[in-house]
Amino acid sequence: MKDGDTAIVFLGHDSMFPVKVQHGGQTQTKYGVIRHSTDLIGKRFGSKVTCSKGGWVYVLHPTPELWTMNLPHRTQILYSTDISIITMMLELKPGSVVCESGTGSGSLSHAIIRTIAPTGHLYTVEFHQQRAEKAKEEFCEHKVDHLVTVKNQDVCKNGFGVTNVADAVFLDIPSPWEAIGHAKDALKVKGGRVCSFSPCIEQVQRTCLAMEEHGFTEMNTLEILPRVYDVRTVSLPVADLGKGSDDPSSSGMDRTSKLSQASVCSNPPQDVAQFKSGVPLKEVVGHTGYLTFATKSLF
Amino acid sequence: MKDGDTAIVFLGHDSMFPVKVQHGGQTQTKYGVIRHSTDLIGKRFGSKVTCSKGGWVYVLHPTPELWTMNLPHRTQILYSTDISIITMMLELKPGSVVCESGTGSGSLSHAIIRTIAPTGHLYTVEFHQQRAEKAKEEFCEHKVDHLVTVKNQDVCKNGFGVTNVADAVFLDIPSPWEAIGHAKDALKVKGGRVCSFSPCIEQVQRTCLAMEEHGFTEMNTLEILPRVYDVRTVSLPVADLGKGSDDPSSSGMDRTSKLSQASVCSNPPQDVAQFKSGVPLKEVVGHTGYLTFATKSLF
Amino acid sequence: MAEQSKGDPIEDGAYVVLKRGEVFKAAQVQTRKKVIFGKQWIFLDNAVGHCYGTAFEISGGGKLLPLIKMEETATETMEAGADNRNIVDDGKSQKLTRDDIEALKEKGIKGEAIVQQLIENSTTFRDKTGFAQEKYIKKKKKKYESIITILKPCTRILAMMYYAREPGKICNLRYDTLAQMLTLGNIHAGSKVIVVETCAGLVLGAVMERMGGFGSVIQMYQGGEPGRAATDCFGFPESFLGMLHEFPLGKVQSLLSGKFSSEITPENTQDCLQTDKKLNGSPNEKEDASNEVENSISDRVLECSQSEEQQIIEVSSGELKNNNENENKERKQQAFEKKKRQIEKRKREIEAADLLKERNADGLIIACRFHPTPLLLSLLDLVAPSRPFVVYCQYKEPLLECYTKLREKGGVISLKLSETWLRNYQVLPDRSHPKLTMSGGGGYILTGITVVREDVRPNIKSLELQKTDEPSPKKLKLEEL
Amino acid sequence: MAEQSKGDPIEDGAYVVLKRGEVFKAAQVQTRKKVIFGKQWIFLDNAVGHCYGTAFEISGGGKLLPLIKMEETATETMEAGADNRNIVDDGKSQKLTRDDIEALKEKGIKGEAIVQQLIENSTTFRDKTGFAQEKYIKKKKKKYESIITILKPCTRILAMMYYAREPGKICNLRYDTLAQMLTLGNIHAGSKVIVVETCAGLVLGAVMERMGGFGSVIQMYQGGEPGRAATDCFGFPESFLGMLHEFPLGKVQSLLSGKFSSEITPENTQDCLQTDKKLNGSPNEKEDASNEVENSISDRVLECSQSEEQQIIEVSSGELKNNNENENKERKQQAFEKKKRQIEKRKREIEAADLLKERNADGLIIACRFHPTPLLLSLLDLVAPSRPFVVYCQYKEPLLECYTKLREKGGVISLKLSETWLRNYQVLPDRSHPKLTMSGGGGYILTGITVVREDVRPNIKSLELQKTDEPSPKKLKLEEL
Repeated sequence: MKDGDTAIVFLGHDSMFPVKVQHGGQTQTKYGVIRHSTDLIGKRFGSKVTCSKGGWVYVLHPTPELWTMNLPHRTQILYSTDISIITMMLELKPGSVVCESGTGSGSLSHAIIRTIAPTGHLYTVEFHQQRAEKAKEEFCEHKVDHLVTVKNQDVCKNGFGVTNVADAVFLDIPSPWEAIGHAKDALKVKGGRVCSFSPCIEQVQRTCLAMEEHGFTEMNTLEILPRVYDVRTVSLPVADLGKGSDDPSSSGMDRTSKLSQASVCSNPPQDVAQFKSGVPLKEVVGHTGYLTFATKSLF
Repeated sequence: MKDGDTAIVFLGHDSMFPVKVQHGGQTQTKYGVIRHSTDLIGKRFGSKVTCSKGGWVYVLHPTPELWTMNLPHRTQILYSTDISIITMMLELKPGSVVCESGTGSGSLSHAIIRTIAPTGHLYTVEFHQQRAEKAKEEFCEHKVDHLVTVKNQDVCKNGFGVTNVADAVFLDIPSPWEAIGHAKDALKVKGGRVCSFSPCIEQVQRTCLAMEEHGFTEMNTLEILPRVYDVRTVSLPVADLGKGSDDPSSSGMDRTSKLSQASVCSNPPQDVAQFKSGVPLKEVVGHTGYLTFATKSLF
Repeated sequence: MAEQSKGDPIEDGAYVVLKRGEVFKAAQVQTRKKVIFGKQWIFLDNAVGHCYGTAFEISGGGKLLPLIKMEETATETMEAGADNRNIVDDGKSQKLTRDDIEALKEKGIKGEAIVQQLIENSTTFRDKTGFAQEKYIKKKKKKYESIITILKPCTRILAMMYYAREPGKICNLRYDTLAQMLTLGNIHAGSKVIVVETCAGLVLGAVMERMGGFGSVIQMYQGGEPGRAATDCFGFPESFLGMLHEFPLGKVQSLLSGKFSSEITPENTQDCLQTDKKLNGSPNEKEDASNEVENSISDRVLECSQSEEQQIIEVSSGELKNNNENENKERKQQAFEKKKRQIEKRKREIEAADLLKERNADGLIIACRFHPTPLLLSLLDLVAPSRPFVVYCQYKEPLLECYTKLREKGGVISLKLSETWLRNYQVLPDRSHPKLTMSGGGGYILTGITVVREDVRPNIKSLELQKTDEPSPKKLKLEEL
Repeated sequence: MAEQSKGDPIEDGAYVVLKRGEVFKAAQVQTRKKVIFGKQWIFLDNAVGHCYGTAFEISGGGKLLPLIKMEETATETMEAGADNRNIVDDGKSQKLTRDDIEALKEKGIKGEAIVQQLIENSTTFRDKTGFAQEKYIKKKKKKYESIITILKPCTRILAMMYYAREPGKICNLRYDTLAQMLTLGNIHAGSKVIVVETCAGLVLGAVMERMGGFGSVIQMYQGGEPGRAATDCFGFPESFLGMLHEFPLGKVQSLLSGKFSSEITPENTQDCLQTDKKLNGSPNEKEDASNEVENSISDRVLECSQSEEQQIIEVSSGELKNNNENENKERKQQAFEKKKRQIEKRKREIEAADLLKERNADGLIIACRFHPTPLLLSLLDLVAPSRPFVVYCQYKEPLLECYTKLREKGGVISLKLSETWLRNYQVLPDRSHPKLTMSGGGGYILTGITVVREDVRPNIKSLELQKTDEPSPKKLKLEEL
């Protein structure tokens, strides 16, 4: 790590935050202070850092995924699950030229830039001035500003400001159907791919109609939902059916362990079946948005 | 089993069919002939029956669920997963009075009758004459005709033909929004529950608007999808990383078995890890329909 | 005509469900008794006499004021912005402070009025889109309003309530999964159903509701007595109790082996009690833990029959020399009462045993915290052939094992391991989509159908048949239907 | 400007993807070579010179006729019925017999014309609703029409194609799961990535595409040589090959223990081969099985270095006395070629080893039919700290074990076991809904991030840290960001 780097301070799976490494800088954590000059600069990414109160944290190399998990939310952001399928379905790779609107919190922008670097370019349009400026700053801070052009305008009215240069266009705006024509104009003559992200089905319906009117083909709407599992060791007690200890095998079960239970009643040891299970969280993501993909064909 | 009973001949999980038990009757199966008088009449439901070619089948007591799996499909039918949630969400129980349209293949009708018997009643309306008549026949055959009234009319135009008697109304018709007023009329003065099943979201949108206009409350749209798992024993080979046999534990894995592989190259026995897994089928039900529930309130 | 009335009135003592927004709470109507609902104290006294389905506003002091007409309080959305591009979120958009709001509340200003004040004091509300405005109102309303509806309990409501509020008490059994169990289990009036559950009696109640008082339900339980807290919430009529039986799991083996005695002897009632004490796990027993010493004395009291009453007291008093005469008398009365209950319990146990011994149950439903395999393998012997059974488990793995063992044992066909996905939707003009959060899992179900088991040991032929249990459907051709 | 052109023309020898409806097939353009696509023979000769994205009609004899404009052949829906209540399905609604249709086809009548004939000869078509009519036309069109589009291959297309056509060859890795792997694995230009896969080279190809020729990819393989059938289908430019390396899994242990030798000695090349033979599983090796005897001779040939050539032949001829001089000469040439290849292979192996030895890979992607645990535990030692890794498995259970072992071993944080649900939609006016079938499962992914491992044995402090790996987020408060 060196002065000016962005690093992610990792306290736990759901607890991390980005930090700008600076000579003389200090960062407070619940484990105490991290002193940049002594604790970070010169260390490898992935190192354990002991904070002033004696607790430890890890300092990580930023990736677009860690950034997405920890960025300052200026808007509802796109999650890695959606970003993944968008990247593949838009056929992004080094050298791709991409148009995006809105920039929002920049979570997708960072992922796009990672993928199209070092030879591609991202044109991102954001109608909210404050957000556009903040995004520009972040791109500079993350040293990717040469790969991206940020514009503060209304894509539905003014388009992307470029014509026939893009391999792919991504829309995450309230009325994507108003921008389909501009998307078509931005795409290369030989064609390309477009994607629109919308939370509501009515937006999708209008967008699909607009895509059809503009001659897009291969239209496909999908939804992708992440399912994360907790890995747990589960113990289930075995009911006592009064079989006694004379025939333990007759229960027809593979008993994996016998736990003697401490109890005032001095209960007999109770059979317990133990296993590993990947358990879903009680409440999970139910919907992020619909993704509609289409191709601008050669013909 | 006795003459006149309906029984289900079970050949395998996805292979069964209903049969009407008759003195002197015969039924062909791939395992040979079943002679009703000797093979079925007087036997218990659940018995093994040896067919003429020596193969065996089971003869089962019909339930609405077995019936749903095996009934003659006159229309797209409702599956047990949807039927289950409909029954609970409509608060059906013995004594409930229910209105249904359309009758269709009668798969839901049979399940409703099972639940509201012996003191409830089903009014079912089907606009397709042939289907209405076939349903009537089946109710007679299954000896539940005293619990159900079948009408051949258009529910959107003519309603259910009863007023203020129903605890619950179920709609599975192309334009449910046209029947919401009739549904309200059919429900008891003190209120009740209504459910509409529609495959398309546009139908749901219109139906919800109609429900709101008619003063229904507690509106709730949901979707329920069955996920069936194959129980399999899976073996995964363990890659040879060149560790040799000197330190088998260093691979860090619980090896459950070593299979010696017959091979011309006389390979060393290969490690295999074995486990039980509940594996989803490759292609599964992706959608049946949206279920919209609502309450006709007292006020 | 009774059907044409506005429905049944709420009576004193009735079991009801309170509903606020999408939140339910079960309660019993008892005069001058406080009920807590979402941090608010409520007295249900005023509900008596009103019909089920009536909405009430909670007034100061927790009293209920019936609303004549439940209105969707539609605050008209005024001057909505086209989009939210001009909104700068600086956290200073609301001019009312938290203290201001608290002050309003203390003045007795009602929820709806507070929301209106919040809107008027928001600098950004007018610039929000219509959608955002509505979202804002909804959020604030939920926070400050207090209208509740009183409903008649039923499986739908109680199952949703338990899943939302206390999923741990019902083994995380989601309501749609319970719905599957009732349907796949073919639960209906007039059948004989065995239920094993540790879901606070919710599954039992659901089964009883579906049977409508016709037929019989035998609840198998472990511990002192079956858990039925949720069953009580259904508020079933007295007449339903006739169909309800219970039998201790600890005596299943003796029942199956034919060793179960149907006589009421001192040994039996003692046995009945000892079983209770030996097995842990019942919620009741846990509550009793603090009374351990006292209970252990009562236990010994009950080792003897009624005619030996005097003797018992001597034993007791021998151990409790510090107690005065009065306490001894009380204890004597208690012992007598408890013994009566035990004998009553023993009678019911024998009744249940008689039903089970016929080995012709029409259904078997298991939903409990115990490993399902030993339970299922034993209890299936009490079910008639050609009957469905349903086993619920919160985890998939035990049901995989269960499936395998059942296949080995035989006597069942059409085994199916499944779960359901449940997705709720928001359907609003131009804003329809699946709800943003959903349940991660509702648990797993293993179902099957019993068949006649001809041989205990599988011979070649039955093995062959077992193979045909799951043939490829394409290979089968039926010459004639 | 090149960008303004209609795109690259299809060249002879190019790898392309044929698309008909929603069905893909990878092919290589080779003049006068037949390609089978859905029971039809096609010659791709005429495609050469046309741009990617061009649609062709397959004419008689399998020749391609370019279509000037791809039209959605909208047969106007005429006289649609309001609903389908009057339709009696008696199976006799179509007057054309199967023979009639075959006759039409033999006459060379094109697909679209056949569909038109079918409509005209259907007695019920006019009574169907507009929706049902459209459905009917679509179904029939699919059956009788033959328009294909020729596309440039890419990960999206090939991943979807393999999942639809040959999921068994790619361990049932669904395309969206592959998409997750590439993103979560942080695959990008300029990094050094280790790939272990038995997905026909699809995962390798996807990684290479994402790296665009910048950086290096080391494919670890078991068996004779790495499977790359799908990688070939990408049609990567020659320049991409420079970043591609391969290393046998069987030598991972010697590499990790420092025993791996980087010299090209006879023993080494022999070793190289023996490893190949010892390990089974490569598709190539299976194909070679019939040549077993011959190969075993060649093997021995390669036990010696080039200078010992003469001797080898003598050994060979000693065993093959029946063979004539000519055959011996051929064999000699073959042996020489094979040996050259082996030495080349050994050179590449050493190159790959040099890359791996630095233990600073930027990423690790595993997607194979082997149990993931031993692979992952060993290969993580070759990855730099603070780098993501991704392991795919078709089943959940092995990844549960993997997770547990990784936790025990340490050196990784942010472990996450997940899968994705993929739902496709039909969006049509008034007929929008999720597709009626969906994939049952796309497999599971375990991801994590490597960190510096300070001690081999966990001391108290590191155990403590391990506990803080998954703290409750609510309990953490950051005083300052």
